[in-house]
Amino acid sequence: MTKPIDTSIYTAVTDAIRTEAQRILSEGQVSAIVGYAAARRKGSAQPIVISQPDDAAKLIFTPACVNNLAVYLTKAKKEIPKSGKIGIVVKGCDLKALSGLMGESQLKREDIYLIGVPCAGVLASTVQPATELTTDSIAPKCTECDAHLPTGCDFVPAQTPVAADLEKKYAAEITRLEALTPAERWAYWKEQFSKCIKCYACRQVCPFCFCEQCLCDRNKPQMVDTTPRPAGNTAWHIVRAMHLAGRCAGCAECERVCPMDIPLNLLNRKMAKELKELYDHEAGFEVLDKGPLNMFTEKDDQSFIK
Amino acid sequence: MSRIGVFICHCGENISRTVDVERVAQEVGKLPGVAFSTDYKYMCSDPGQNLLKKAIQDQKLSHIVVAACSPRMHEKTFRKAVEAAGLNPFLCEMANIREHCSWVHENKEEATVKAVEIVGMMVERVKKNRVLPTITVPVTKRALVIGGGIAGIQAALDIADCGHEVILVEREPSIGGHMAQLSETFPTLDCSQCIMTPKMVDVANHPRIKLYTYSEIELVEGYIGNFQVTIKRKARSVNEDTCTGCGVCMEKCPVRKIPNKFDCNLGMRPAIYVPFPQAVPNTPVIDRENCIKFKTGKCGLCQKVCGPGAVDYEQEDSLVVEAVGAIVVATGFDLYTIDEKPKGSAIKGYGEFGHGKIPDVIDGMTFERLASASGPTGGKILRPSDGREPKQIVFIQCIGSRAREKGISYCSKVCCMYTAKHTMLYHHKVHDGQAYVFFMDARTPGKSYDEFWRRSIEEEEAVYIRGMVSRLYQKGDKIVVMGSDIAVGVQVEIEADMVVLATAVQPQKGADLLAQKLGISYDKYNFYSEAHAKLRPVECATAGIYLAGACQGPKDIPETVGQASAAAAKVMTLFSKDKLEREPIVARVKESGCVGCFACKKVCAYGAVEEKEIRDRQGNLIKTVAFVNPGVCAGCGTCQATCPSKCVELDGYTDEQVIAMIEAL
Amino acid sequence: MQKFISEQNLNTLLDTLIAAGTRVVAPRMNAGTPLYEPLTSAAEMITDQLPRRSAKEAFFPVCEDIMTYEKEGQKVTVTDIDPSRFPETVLVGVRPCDAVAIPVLDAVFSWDYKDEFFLERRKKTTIVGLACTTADDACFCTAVGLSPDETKGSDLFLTPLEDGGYDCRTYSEKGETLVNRYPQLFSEPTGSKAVPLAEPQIEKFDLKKVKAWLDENFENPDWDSIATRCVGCGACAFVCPACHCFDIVDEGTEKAGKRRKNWDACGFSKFTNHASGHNPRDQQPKRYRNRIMHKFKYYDDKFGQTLCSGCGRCIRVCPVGIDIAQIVEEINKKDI
Amino acid sequence: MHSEKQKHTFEPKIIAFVCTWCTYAGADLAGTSRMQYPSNVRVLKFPCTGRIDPVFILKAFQQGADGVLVSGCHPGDCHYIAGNFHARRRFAVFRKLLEFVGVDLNRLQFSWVSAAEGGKWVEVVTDLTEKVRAMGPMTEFKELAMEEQWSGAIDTPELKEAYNQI
Repeated sequence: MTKPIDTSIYTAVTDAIRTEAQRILSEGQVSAIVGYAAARRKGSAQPIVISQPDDAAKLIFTPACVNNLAVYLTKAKKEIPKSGKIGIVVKGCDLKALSGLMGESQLKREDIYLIGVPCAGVLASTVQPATELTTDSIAPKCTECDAHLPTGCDFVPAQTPVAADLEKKYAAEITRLEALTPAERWAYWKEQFSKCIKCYACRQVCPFCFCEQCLCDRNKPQMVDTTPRPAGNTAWHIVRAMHLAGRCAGCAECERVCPMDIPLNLLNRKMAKELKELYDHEAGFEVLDKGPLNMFTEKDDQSFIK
Repeated sequence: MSRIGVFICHCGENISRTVDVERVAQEVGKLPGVAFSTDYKYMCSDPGQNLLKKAIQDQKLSHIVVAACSPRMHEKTFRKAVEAAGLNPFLCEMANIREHCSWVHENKEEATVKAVEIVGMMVERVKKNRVLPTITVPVTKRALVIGGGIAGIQAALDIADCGHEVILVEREPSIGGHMAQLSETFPTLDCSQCIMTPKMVDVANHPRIKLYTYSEIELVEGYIGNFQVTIKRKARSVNEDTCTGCGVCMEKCPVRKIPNKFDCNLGMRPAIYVPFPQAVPNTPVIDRENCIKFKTGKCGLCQKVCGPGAVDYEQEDSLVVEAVGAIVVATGFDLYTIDEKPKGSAIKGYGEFGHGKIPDVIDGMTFERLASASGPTGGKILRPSDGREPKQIVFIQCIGSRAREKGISYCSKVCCMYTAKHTMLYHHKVHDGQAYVFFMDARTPGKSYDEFWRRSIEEEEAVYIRGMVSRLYQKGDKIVVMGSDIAVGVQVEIEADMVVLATAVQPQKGADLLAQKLGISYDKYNFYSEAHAKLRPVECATAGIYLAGACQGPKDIPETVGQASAAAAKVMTLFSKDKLEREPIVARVKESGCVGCFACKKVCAYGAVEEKEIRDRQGNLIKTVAFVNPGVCAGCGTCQATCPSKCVELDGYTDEQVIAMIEAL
Repeated sequence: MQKFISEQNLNTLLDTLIAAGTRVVAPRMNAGTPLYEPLTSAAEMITDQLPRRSAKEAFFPVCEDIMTYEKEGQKVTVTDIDPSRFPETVLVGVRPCDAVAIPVLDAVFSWDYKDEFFLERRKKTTIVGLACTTADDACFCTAVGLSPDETKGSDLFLTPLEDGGYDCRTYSEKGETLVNRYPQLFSEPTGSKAVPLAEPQIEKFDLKKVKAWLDENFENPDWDSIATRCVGCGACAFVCPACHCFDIVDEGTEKAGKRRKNWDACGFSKFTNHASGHNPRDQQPKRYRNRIMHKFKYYDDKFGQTLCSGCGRCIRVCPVGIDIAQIVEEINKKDI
Repeated sequence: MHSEKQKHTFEPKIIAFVCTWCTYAGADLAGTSRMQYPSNVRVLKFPCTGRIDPVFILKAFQQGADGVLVSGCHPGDCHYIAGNFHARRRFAVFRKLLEFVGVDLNRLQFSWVSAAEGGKWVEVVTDLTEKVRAMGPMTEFKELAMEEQWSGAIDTPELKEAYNQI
């Protein structure tokens, strides 16, 4: 049964973000802030970079603030001014990505000013931006969220989000797929991957796809076919999932932005599940020296090795 | 366009019996890029190699594939031949059609088809091979030896005698180590100090040995041939250059009752002291914890009496940096302290044996000091509690060693022999005394060792009881030892005057921390790991670092000396050339694409990956990228498989080569 | 020619065509996503959703082979793909915003070089347009001077009627041929009222004025504020009915392979990356500027047409909410 | 061992990625010991299993492998200290990914074969070959390789026929 999700704190959160942004910009603590602003379409939001204290009033937080802004602080986005400290508005899921980026030497904590957002959830990509946030319209990732309230930030508004207890959509879908035969799973993914047109939106929004030279763009050697045909598409998505294994922080941006509705985050969640089971690894707010696939223990599982 | 030459070897009949070599040569000749293909009876023979060289010149070949035996067998042979013909040796690959084909298949058709595919795969691979220049690394011909026991001393003397400078670093105020503490040595019973002290003096007098005692390793940077080592010289409070070693300071020091660690705390020393009279250097050190001057600011007697004015209360710890090309680690061992559970260790203590509680329960090293002519009792065996001569003495072997339930499963190797020696020394000094030994097995492999052990029973009247002791307790001035004799199957109870425990040999405390500074690996007991248990027993997996003595595992003196000389020989081999040549199979970073995530650095077991800053002409930092030090890289390629953007490539095993091989199939 | 066709007869028409071996391409659901794809049965066709990708791929595929090669010994054999083997196709249920872009593409594919792959498909395809009755706030066909019942580009155009069925008008010989091939399925117009057309919200742009501004403002700080947030994916270009950039790649092994023509997008950082490593469009705002310039200036300069039909797809798929309608609207409001 | 050769209708293609120090040497030992095993395996030598990129496995399947073997030194025996430990984690995760997209893991074998285990090499290769032979050809990736986007396909029946000939 569809139930509304309480987003009443978002107005107060928006006010708090504006006040803080105004303060740190005018005090010169940061040179710019990456946040969300309202866009033309009804109820919609878009990323914005502001550098003037007056522009702080443009910042908002609503259920349409789906983007993981961490991507703007990676090397893939050289255009964002890097002269000085940057403020960034982060949800819990986005903060995990920032922590991962710090662990991978892409960011330094002292170079960023974290404005954490208490978040009860954001909208799914399948609904119009003006939709009310409900148990149906909520983004699937939010059903599995354990990070409604970011910690370790420089500023977090005082509001406490009301976290609804929701059916875990990915876990359920993974369980469903795992119960299928390999041939059935192959058929499922084949259908999904065949839609892919290699627009690389999944790669471009991913905070962890910060490589200057993507392996899949290389042709000497051609590790992965670049053409958007079923073979190359399948290879691309397998390689993408593997490269994110142990790094993905679960923001689900890849899946949200896919114009062909490919459930990409399922692959990432499956990898996360395996890493949890195998090595007790979970993406969190903590900055790790080494990711789970950059380390080992002598006692690691090898039941699959003859 | 590449002009590839393919040479198919018959290997007598070893290959040609199951593989149709002519057909392989013919089929392979059709592959794109192949300019010449032929077969020959014995490619590795002189005529075979000449055929190869001649074809390279006549046919102007650019790449070579020799299809023959395993590359593990003849890759070097053919690469040399190719080099002699003027091609870079790394433009030659071998296709293994013997071990992996003709010898393991019977069906000629199948084997021939497989051979064609194996060769085809190598043809595609060799096409992508690049000219690889041999890597040379300069060698600093100075060695660092860490630890001034017999192992370190021997290694230092050998290297120095060979003409190279040696830096010898010792943590204690004097070199000598455990061997200097021993009374006599098995199996010859010669006096340990008599054979040890001349070597110590040799070290002190050697023009090419720079000795840093009372010093520790702070930081190790660099790689084989080019290490920079920072050494911390702890403040001695006595100037080594001006001190004459007259000893007046020690005589005048008002603090006299400090237990001397060298004598296992049985003897006493002043606050300004040398650990033992034959110490090298013979320069005292002030024990600042016990010195009145340091505690209260008063006294200063030693400074007043010092003629040359060597006493310096203001001295501070100092750091020196030494450049060396090789490091010998000889940090030795320590004895298992049974009444303590080492912090954070899985190893359990032996509380039930009363060590540390019952004064006359002592360990083997304490017994050595009692038996030593220069020891606290002048060589008399006397009980620490009341100074009486023990008439019944019990030795218990395997305390800690071979005790899986206590967390140590290895054999300490020297205890059987030194316990036998102890019974003899005891018998020589206490003629009316009786020695008992509880033992599990007697392990006496070694020249004259078993004879020595038998002598202790047959001539020196030691009673050996096979079995373990279950409990010890003080009863009056006796120590009741309860155990079992499993050979006879009875319970044994002995009222002893003294009990000596043969405690396990363990690595020095902090061995793991030193290993982390050096970047060498160690086992779960903190013993250092050799590169190969059989074939590279004195080398560490980290190039340029060698092991000597008990830091690698329990050893007796002859074995330690032998390994120390072996380590020295390895160092001298390294120093025999001005530049170090190595196979150019190393990883290289493509800096333009590197994003500096340092996943490569995280997985490199050799610490070969460094961080390198890239700056523009104005000196502004553009980015920080990974840099693989070719001197340190061992060429495993784990970094490349880990790099998300494949911006680090292992020469000789590039993605291009691998993909070409897969695509050839 | 003006006719009436009932929904049932339309289905019969399509099923008959399919049975006759004609490829019928229409909007259908593929794994939950509406796409223009070949139908196996008319029942698969959907008319209530705008396909996620445009109809351009019927002429300009996502990926197509243009040549194959084989190597043996020192010999290389090259075989060209023969476009005459392309199948006869009827493209049905095409939205006006998609159909209108097809003749726009004719200009570029038959300019100095005649792209036989595009033109052959064009020749063999009959386009059946469908008037639009719903619009969301991303739709802006009216703003670029088109309308939900724009017939340009369609050979045959269907307008849904309130009493069911479609008003059906032909606009080319191909359209007439199709009607004449199955006359029994069509009847005379009923005079029934058409379902009210969709009403996009954005006011009409003065495209001349927009172009005039673009002519003068290649360098303008506004580009940074417009596109700093662009993440450089190709989603907008790939769903666009008018974007037509492609890349030629060779894929294969040492022994055999194919030369392929794939969609490309000016948003990609590699798009203008030179072999030397130099990239004239080295920042994302410069790449996004090219997208706007190409649509509203360069194409106009060369072919006198605008390269945007207001379908709104790029607005809907943009990961970071870049809104081309809003951007052009703002340019339109500027004082020149 | 296989003194009587059976005729099989399907000969699977097996690609083995092995490290040079242990498994390659183990396979050499099988040769010097004149052990016999099916001729279906093609060996690619690497310095260490740590060098083996999951993409190679994917590529092997794409290039028509019916089975893939990855083999290296036993834990603790790695010539490069820890390469095999890193590989173990990498492949533990990668195989789960392949399984999730629908690859039957019976086609992907991992093993530790030391330089002394010629017999184990023979056993591993024989078992995998026979297992894959019983499963039949790996059609998934081959089918994909033949598939085109509908708009780019030229002649579907011809492509189908070409595929059937594989």
